[in-house]
Amino acid sequence: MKVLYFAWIRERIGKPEEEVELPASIATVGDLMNWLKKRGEEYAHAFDNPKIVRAAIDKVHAEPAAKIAHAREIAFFPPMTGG
Amino acid sequence: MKVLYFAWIRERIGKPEEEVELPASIATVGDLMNWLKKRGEEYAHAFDNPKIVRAAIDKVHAEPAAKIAHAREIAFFPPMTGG
Amino acid sequence: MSVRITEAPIDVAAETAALARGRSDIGALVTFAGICRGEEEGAPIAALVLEHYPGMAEEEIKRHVEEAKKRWPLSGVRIAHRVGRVTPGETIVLVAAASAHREAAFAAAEFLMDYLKTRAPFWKKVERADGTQWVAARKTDDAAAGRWKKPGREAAE
Amino acid sequence: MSVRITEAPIDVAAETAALARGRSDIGALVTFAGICRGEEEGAPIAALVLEHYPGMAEEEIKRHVEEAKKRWPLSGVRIAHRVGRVTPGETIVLVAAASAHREAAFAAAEFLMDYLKTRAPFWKKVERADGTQWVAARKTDDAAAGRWKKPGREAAE
Repeated sequence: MKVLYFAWIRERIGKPEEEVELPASIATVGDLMNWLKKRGEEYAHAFDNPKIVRAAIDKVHAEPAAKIAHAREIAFFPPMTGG
Repeated sequence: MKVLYFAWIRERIGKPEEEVELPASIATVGDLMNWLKKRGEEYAHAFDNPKIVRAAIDKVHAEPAAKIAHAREIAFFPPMTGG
Repeated sequence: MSVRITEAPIDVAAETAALARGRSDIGALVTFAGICRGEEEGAPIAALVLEHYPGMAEEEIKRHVEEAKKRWPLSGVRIAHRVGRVTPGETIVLVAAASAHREAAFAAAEFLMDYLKTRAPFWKKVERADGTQWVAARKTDDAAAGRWKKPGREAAE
Repeated sequence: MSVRITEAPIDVAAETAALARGRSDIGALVTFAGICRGEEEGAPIAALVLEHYPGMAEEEIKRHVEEAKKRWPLSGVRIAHRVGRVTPGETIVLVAAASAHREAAFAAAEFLMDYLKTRAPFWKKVERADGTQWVAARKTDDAAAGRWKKPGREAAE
């Protein structure tokens, strides 16, 4: 599965995207975030305040409880500041 | 005193403005409208529905009860349709 | 602040450029252009002919611009209104409001348009192939102007 | 409907002209331009650098344009959003909404801007002489977007 990072989440993790092999236990966006968080200091830093992290499944906004089965790409990013 | 007419009120009366000598009994915008109404058929036609006629004293919107003493010009016109 | 009544076509781009020129504090610019449509009440029109009360029209608009500046933090306001004959596709009125933030710019532009429609002394006549007719005032315009009588209006209402 | 994300400067006049070209049913055109200010939080800035999520940004904006078209009778909508480095005075975002009447054009432009601010995947970084900093989301933007969740919104509210 492809995981993308944007803005300061991308900067903290140090890469814009990566391919990950997920254990079968990872069912939701929230599960994925918790799993990523344990991958190292840079991830822990990026997700240190999970409440403000937003996510999208296949380019559509998704809540932490959203199921990620069959997703092609999951993105994590801070609150948006466009416009 | 100068009286001005606009839009279909001007067209019905047949002139854009005129000087009038008012009797002392004419104190308000409403009095003036009633007085003008009696000046002829064209005026009666212009003011046949006084409720929709708007007025201004010296270029400021005025209610029928507004006093016209010391005014330089009074204007009568239909509801506005600009913008 | 610039309020202009003109018989010449309104150049929207030039008006808005004038508002922003040399300013670095403008974060939001809202522009409203009222355009002459090719049809009124389902039938084609040749033109609109606009009459105004010279002197009062400018003063009345300026009074409302002053009121808008009291209500919202505005960096600038520019209004231009056509009079005379206006053909379909041409701009009848332009209201541009600039502010640091969008809420103020949107609110001020709407406020000014609502008041222009109901309080500024302009009258439109429709010109068609078979004659002319004065445009009747819309009741919804009075209602739209009336909503500003409430004290203030917050962005998050 | 046109939704564009671009690294090149946005030509507001050209965008709005494209919206009105060849149409005679447009009576109201509301344009919002979000402009890069020369200061943020009281200190001068050199530029804003905008990042976006390619693909999602366009789709998310288009979804909101479709929603706006369901809510209001619109003749056309045009949106352009800059990405990359934007300097003070340049337009960051342009939203133009056209309709037969002004209420729909104003409401749609505001609705689209409120959603763009809170739901479209763009992120701004401030570039100053002494470094860069990500812009924090404004709480008032969430409140502004939230008001559209009420069913409908009437012109005379």
